[in-house]
Amino acid sequence: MYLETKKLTKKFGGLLAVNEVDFSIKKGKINAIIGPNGAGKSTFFNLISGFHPPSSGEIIFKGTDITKLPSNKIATLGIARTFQTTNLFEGSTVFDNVVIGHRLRTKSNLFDAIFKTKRLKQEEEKCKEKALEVLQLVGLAKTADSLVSNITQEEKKRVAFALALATDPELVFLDEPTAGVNPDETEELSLLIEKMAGKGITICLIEHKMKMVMKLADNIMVLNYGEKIAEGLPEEINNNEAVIKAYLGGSASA
Amino acid sequence: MLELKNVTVKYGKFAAVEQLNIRIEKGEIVVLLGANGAGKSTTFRTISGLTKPFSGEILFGETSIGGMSPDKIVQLGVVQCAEDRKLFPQMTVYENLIMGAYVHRKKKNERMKTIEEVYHLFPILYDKKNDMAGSLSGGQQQMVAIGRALMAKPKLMLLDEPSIGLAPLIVEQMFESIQQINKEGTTILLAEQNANAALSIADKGYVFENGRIVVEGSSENLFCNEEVRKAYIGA
Amino acid sequence: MVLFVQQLLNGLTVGSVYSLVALGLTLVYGILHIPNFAHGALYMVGGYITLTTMTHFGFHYLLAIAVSVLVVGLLAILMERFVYHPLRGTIPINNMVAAIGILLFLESLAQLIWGPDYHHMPTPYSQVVNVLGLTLTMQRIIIVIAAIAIMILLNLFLKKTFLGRSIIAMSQNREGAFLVGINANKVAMLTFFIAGALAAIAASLTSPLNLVFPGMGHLVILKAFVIIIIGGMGSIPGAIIAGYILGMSESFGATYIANDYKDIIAFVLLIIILSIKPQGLFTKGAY
Amino acid sequence: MATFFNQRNVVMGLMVLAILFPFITQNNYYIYVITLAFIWIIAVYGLNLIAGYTGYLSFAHAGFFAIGAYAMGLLSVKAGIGFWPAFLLAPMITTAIGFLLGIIALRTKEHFFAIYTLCVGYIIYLVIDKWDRLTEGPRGLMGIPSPANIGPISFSTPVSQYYFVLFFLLLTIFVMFRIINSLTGRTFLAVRNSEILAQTIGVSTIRTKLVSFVLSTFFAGLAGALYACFLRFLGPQISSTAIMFDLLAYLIVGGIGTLSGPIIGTLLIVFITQKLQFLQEYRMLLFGPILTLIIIFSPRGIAGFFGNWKSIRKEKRMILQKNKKAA
Amino acid sequence: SNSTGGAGKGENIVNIGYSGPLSGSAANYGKKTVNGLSMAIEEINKEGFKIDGKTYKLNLVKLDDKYLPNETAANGQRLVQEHKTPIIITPHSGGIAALQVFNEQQNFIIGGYSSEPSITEAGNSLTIRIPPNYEGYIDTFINYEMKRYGKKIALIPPVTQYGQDWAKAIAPHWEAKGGEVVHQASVDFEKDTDFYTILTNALNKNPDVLFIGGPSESTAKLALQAREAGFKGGFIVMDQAKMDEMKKVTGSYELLEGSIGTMPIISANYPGTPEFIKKYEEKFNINASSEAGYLYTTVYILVEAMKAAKNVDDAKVIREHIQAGLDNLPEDKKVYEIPKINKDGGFDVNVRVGAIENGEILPINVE
Ligand SMILES: Nc1ncnc2c1ncn2[C@@H]1O[C@H](COP(=O)(O)OP(=O)(O)OP(=O)(O)O)[C@@H](O)[C@H]1O
Ligand SMILES: Nc1ncnc2c1ncn2[C@@H]1O[C@H](COP(=O)(O)OP(=O)(O)OP(=O)(O)O)[C@@H](O)[C@H]1O
Ligand SMILES: [Mg+2]
Ligand SMILES: [Mg+2]
Repeated sequence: MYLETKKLTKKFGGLLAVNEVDFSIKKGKINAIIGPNGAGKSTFFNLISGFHPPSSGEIIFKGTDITKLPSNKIATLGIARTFQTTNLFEGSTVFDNVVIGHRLRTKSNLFDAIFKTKRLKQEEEKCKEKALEVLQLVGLAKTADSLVSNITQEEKKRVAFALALATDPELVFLDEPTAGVNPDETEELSLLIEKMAGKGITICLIEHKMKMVMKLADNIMVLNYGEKIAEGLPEEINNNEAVIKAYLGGSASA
Repeated sequence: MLELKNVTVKYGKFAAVEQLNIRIEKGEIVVLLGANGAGKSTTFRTISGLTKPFSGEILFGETSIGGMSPDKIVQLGVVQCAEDRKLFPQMTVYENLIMGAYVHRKKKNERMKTIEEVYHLFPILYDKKNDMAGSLSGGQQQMVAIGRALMAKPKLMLLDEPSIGLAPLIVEQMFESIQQINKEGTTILLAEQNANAALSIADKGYVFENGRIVVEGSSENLFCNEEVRKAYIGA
Repeated sequence: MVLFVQQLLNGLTVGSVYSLVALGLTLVYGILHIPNFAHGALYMVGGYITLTTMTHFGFHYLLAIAVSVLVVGLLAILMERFVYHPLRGTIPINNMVAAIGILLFLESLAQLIWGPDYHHMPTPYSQVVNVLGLTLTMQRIIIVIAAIAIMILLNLFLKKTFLGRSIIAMSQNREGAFLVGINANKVAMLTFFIAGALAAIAASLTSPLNLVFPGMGHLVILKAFVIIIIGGMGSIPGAIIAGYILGMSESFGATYIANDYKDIIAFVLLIIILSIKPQGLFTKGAY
Repeated sequence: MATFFNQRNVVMGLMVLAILFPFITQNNYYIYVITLAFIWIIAVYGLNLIAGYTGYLSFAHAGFFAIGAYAMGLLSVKAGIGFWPAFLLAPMITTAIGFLLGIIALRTKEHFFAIYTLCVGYIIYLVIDKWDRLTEGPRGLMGIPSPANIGPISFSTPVSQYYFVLFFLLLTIFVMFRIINSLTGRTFLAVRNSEILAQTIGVSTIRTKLVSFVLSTFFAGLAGALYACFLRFLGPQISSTAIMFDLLAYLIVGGIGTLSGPIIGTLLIVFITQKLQFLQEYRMLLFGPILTLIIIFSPRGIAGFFGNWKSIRKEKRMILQKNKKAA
Repeated sequence: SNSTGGAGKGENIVNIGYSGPLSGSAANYGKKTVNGLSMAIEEINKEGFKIDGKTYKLNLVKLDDKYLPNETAANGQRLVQEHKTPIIITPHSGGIAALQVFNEQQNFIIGGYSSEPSITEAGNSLTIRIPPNYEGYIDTFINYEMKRYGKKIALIPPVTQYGQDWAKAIAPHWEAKGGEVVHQASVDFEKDTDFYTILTNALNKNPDVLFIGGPSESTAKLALQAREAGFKGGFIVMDQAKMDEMKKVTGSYELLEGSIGTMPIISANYPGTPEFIKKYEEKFNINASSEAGYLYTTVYILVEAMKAAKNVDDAKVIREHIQAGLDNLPEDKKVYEIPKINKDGGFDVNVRVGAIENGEILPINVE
């Protein structure tokens, strides 16, 4: 098992936002989570990435229990994420945003900083290279010097991808990566996601755009009122009565 | 009802929108299409008075509202449901909705009726009415934003990408509701990425590119336009 | 026992004073997030206006307070217009330093107008009430009642009226407030007016216990800031309760631990509260 | 023009000026005031690190300044330790206290942190004021030695003390420069910009904040120790909120989160307040509004104001590009 | 532009330096000290004074230090460097200490207005301490109150160093005379909003006498609230507070019945006092205070010392002639009687004491 949740549960007051969910993420594949608004998808991400402590249940990553780890430790293990509402360092340039993404793979400390050690120089170089590399990958090499507050929604989504990739992750969680992005560009972002998967990165994403999910995903889980109501291949999900009733409705066209 | 004449909007020196001409008749649903960063939200912000136009004129009925303060514009009946929702995160859902009726604050009964309608439209909001808006899921927040705009009983409602983050089922319902709201007499200006659904309920549309309108016409025409199909509807 | 009850009453009085000052500050700091260090200066001006109106123009105490409320309220509006309004959208620390500028200015101005010396403010409610070995004055009773009454009124105003809610709405999302038709300028001015008015009331009620002098704002302002934070920013019952915690810890600390260390005791207590509840006592909602 | 006024050149220019200063003026008064200003600048750099670069506004820094000063004073006057060991220990002690405090205080955020540290600063003041058996309380601590000779170099004249302090100022600037332009500095900035995001990309925010806080108290403590041996008298006033407000004003006026801000702000305000002495009791009547106006018209501080040139130029270039794209 | 006293061009000017709290919370105190200085200087400058046939006039250069020692030191440097002042007057012990670091090197006298004995005990050869030491009052105060009210005293000094030292000095004397100190706690007039807490604890011990002090108005507030709380005994009023100023807050001397303290300057009757008070109140429109009185006298003493020394700029020489200055002081300038300067540099003052009996202030013989 790669990453696995066991009876994962989160309560907010009386509300069961995530309710005893067992889910395993398939290594090297594109996994998707869908479900109605408020089903608990984002909360599920927040639990795995150490953002909220679970009320009960376990999260196992490559055999180790990461249930209680803080989010920075989880990131160090190779799990990265993006947020539903794009969350970036607003005042800085795209490049500065992404450079810091590789910090967790570096070791230099205050001492290195003050004495400008060889290690620091090497690591700074490494961070810059990494930043350029991921910006290239997401197609933003030209935008590197713009301030984040001045770029478009879609570009911000790409920066968020780049930032996640800069941490050298093996597993990436994407929360609605294409919300508010037009069909044309949605298409391009899908390609990007596939490209990431092609590099061996395992993907887990939340989306409401069914066409895209159906095309991309290898494995889909459906949440409703915090509970898992279905899991399977896209075709299976598409034809699942419960899913259609709770989520897809008549035409899964959007 | 609303007319933009040669409107240009600048952020610093950069013109986000240039020489814009838009005309909306009473009772219509008009849709703005365009890629990300094309200038749709900027147009909305300008109509609502959140951003001041650099040049040009905006007429609402007979009144020139270009550069007017946002609260006056709302009082005139032009209400926006903004792209990033702009909710009051630490107020409850109920309080958020009630604030939507700020311009009608003297009319309690009417307010209570409208809020029932909103609850009817989005039943989940009724269940969540005592929760902080900030604790809601993304899609639920979007519903609060739309509901709050409805509370003002606008004459002209500006909806900036209302379907962002909504589940397909809800998107469907929402477009139906927009039609419903429109039938009850509210004129609607809609910005959407979901061109397919938007054009199917709209009377006419404008297509933006880099801050300018490149195509305009009735929704049927736009629907058949090859380029529009390719870019905004997906093959 | 008598000692205990008397100290309870003393703590209640001082706590009420703290709360009264904190209430005005809650609006601008707790809700609008403007750390108005000049609030202490408004308090001071409030004291002087009441005093001058009484001694110079012969107004009745209560009437003088009304005048003071108006004057200081207007002064607060001017402050909003000329300082905080232009500063909107910059980093919050700027507000703080600007406030320090205003504070220095107003204190200096008061020194110019009224001189640097201490003044005594008479009150028609100086009657001493002795019951069961306890000593109270009417003025103290009025302070306690006023603090509680103002808290209730302010809470009702903010929670139950559109105008009050619009203040809160503005603080949470400015553009959101515009989009429901709230006039930002009016609301900001109103907020500052109320804050100024509360400062004037607090000073007018408290001054008869102490004195009126240019630095009188320092007496309470630091504590008021702490109270708001301990109470959980923006919470009005929180501010009142934290005010009483501080008042009581001072009076009981002075009695049962050591008088000379009462401030340390009180502040250490506050530190402990914040260490245990980093968000203050009355924070609501997860956001 | 804009490139000429970049931060590095400004700092370099000021440095050269600083080294030559005693040759330009023979007036002890100027030297005295500038030496004192240099000491403030070091403290302001400390504050800048935590407040400007890491986003946590600490109101306890006047307190830490005082701890450094009193540590220096008490070690040399009461414990009878030699000058240099005392001078070395004083910032260390400050740092140790800063560390213990940081662990608890940094659990709070934003306004809560600001007020938490305000309380801490006030408690430090109260302790110094009340614990008179140790600190001499409000009477103050007298007889602190001035810097001991290093071989043939003595520090008894104002000019030599000026260079003594200048040395530490330059060292501070150098260390700051290195930190700000390193990965560590970028990490501070990331925490300032969004703590949540920093944490998700694997930054240990707790550690980062603690490092920044402790380092900032070190500089406050160093400045305090310098103050003690320069003034040779200490009173509890140095830990008061008034001093804290001064430090804050220096930082904000100069430009928070910039390398040249602390220097510019401190020198400017010290200059203004000295110039306004002719108004005597009414100087605050003018100083208050001047301070407020500077903030209103240069909300990013003087350094930020010049820094703007650069970014405006950059922005212009980008706009040109954008417009080209649009055409 | 820093000058008051109106010295014109072409004259011989002697600058007198001052650094004190002119703004901020201690401004009130600073103002009183400056008033005394400027009034004396103005008077002297009408004629000027002659040394070796040359006529000299004085010029007061006053700078604000907000009560902060580092600012006092900076001001001190400025006064010496730019105005060549042979003397700098400063009214707080922190400032005095900060100036003592370099005053001998740079050769200027510190005119310290502070009763704090340590400032002269440090052995600085160019420091003079102007106001009287509190030791002179203690026995008289204690004997009077003990005889009139009883043996139990509660001490409520202000938190200032001066207040603390006073309290520390009075306690052993009180006990030596068979009395009992039943309670001691300090009051902080800059921070305490209300004094009931402290009074409740003090009165809980049933004292016969309260020791209080601080700024007059605040001290009066404390006395007033003590009476509200039912205290019927007497007050020992620390010399910083003046009973006439206290009366303005309490409304009458009745409430202060049984108080003993330094004789208010208005009732003091030294040779120069009535004249001083009259002129002072005309000029400043406020009541005369002892700070102003002492500093007024000090300026005249200085002028006499300069005359005796035949020198206006060498601080050492002037300092050596201060005793001569005291001896030559004209009778009508004796707002206080200061017969001698002691070996540490402190003025030994003939203090006067008053007590309130039946609503009136009466002189009490100093023992
Ligand atoms: N911090 C919180 N406090 C209280 N309730 C919360 C909190 N976060 C989420 N919730 C609630 O938990 C439920 C699940 O929310 P979540 O954000 O996980 O939904 P989602 O599946 O991501 O929905 P969407 O598709 O709309 O983004 C919702 O009902 C929401 O109101
Ligand atoms: N505050 C701002 N400052 C500077 N430029 C801005 C600002 N807001 C928007 N822009 C720029 O203006 C252009 C138009 O943006 P706008 O938000 O109006 O586009 P949009 O059509 O709504 O796009 P989206 O589909 O992403 O919402 C973009 O290039 C954007 O980068
Ligand atoms: Mg979600
Ligand atoms: Mg938009």
